[in-house]
Amino acid sequence: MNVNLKFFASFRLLTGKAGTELEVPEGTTTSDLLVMVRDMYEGFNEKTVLYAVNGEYVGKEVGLKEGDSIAFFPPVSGG
Amino acid sequence: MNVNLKFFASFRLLTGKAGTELEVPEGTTTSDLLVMVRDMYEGFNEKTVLYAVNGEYVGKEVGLKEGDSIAFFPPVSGG
Amino acid sequence: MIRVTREDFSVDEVIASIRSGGMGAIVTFLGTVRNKSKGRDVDRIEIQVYEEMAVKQLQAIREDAITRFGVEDVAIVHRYGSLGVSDNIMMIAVGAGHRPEAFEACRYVLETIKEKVPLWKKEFTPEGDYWIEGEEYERTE
Amino acid sequence: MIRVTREDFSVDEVIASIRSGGMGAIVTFLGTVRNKSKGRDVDRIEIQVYEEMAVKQLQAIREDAITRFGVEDVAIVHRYGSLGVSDNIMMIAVGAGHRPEAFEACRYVLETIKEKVPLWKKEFTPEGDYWIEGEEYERTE
Repeated sequence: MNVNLKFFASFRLLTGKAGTELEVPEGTTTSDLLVMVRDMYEGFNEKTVLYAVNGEYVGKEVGLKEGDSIAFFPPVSGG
Repeated sequence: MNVNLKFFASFRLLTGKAGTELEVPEGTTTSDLLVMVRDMYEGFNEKTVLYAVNGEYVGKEVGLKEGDSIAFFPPVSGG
Repeated sequence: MIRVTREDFSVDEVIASIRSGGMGAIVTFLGTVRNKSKGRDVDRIEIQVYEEMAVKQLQAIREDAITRFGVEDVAIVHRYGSLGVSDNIMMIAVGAGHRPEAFEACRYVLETIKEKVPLWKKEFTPEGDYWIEGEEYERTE
Repeated sequence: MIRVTREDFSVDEVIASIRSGGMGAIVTFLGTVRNKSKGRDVDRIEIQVYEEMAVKQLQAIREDAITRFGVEDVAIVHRYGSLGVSDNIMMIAVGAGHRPEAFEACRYVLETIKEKVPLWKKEFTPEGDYWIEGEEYERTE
């Protein structure tokens, strides 16, 4: 199945892109995906990674489904 | 010597005036004046009285001089 | 900026009077006329002021707050006269490098005004008119 | 009112959007671009936002604050894009019956935004550009 990855702030710099589509096995969870992304992009390992699925913060073992948008970003700094 | 009394808020209602001139003996202090005012105007006794001399809060035994303005008022409620 | 006035004010203008490049945080308190007070409906209020003394006190509070909290600047505007429900009564604006001291100084200025500055509110309600004295109420007629 | 926008805003207009007769206290936090950050001069900043998520998060924070503190209403506006020194970054306005809950809710909303809402600041300084991540800094080029 395909999911959409989004990157923000310094992660956009690390990955060189704002987003990409990725094919992942059925049953992939958020923590599985985080492992994949850490392997795909150098520099992810040393950083604190926050993530959200379809615009909501979710837990580590949430199952993903076709078409989900998963955003990866560093600790926020608005306000 | 003569001093000027000023009254605010409910004290203006009690005294029926915004202010008045009063002749007092040389050497009169703020606490002497408070006793005089309490005698002059009914209702002053039951109330918390704040006072200021020439627009500044001062202590009880401050000596007054000719022309001083002494304001009497209840606890403030601005803000 | 310290101002004691019958006129209404613009929050944007008061903020503009203190805004500077050293500020990352501007905390504002705006007091407005509430339609209820201790269970009574409020139709309007009147504010009386001992103006010369109020201005001196507000200037002293402003300077004290700047020194005590290390904030960049403080503006205080307080109205007097007759005010309707929802009207602006007063505002405090505190500009600081960072948010903690901006919040603390704003609260301190407000509490000190409520304790020391010679201004009094009279509330007009369907049950009568009340001078507010500190946290107490007195029926005036 | 929740707004995420490139445009500047008027504090008076945002306050007007929440003002009501039940309010006696409106506490506003205005964040502005400071000319210094951790000892470096700041020329300008850029704010990046994950907009759909930020709007959802801000709506949830607003509703939570209203329930948690019993305040009347909360408005939040946050800008993104390029901002110069002294420019408005964001504002929070909290209207309540009384001042304690207005101050507490405003502070709570601000701290929660800084923890949860997907917005990031990049500071442009003479020494380089830095993404700000939480309370940490990273050199980006």
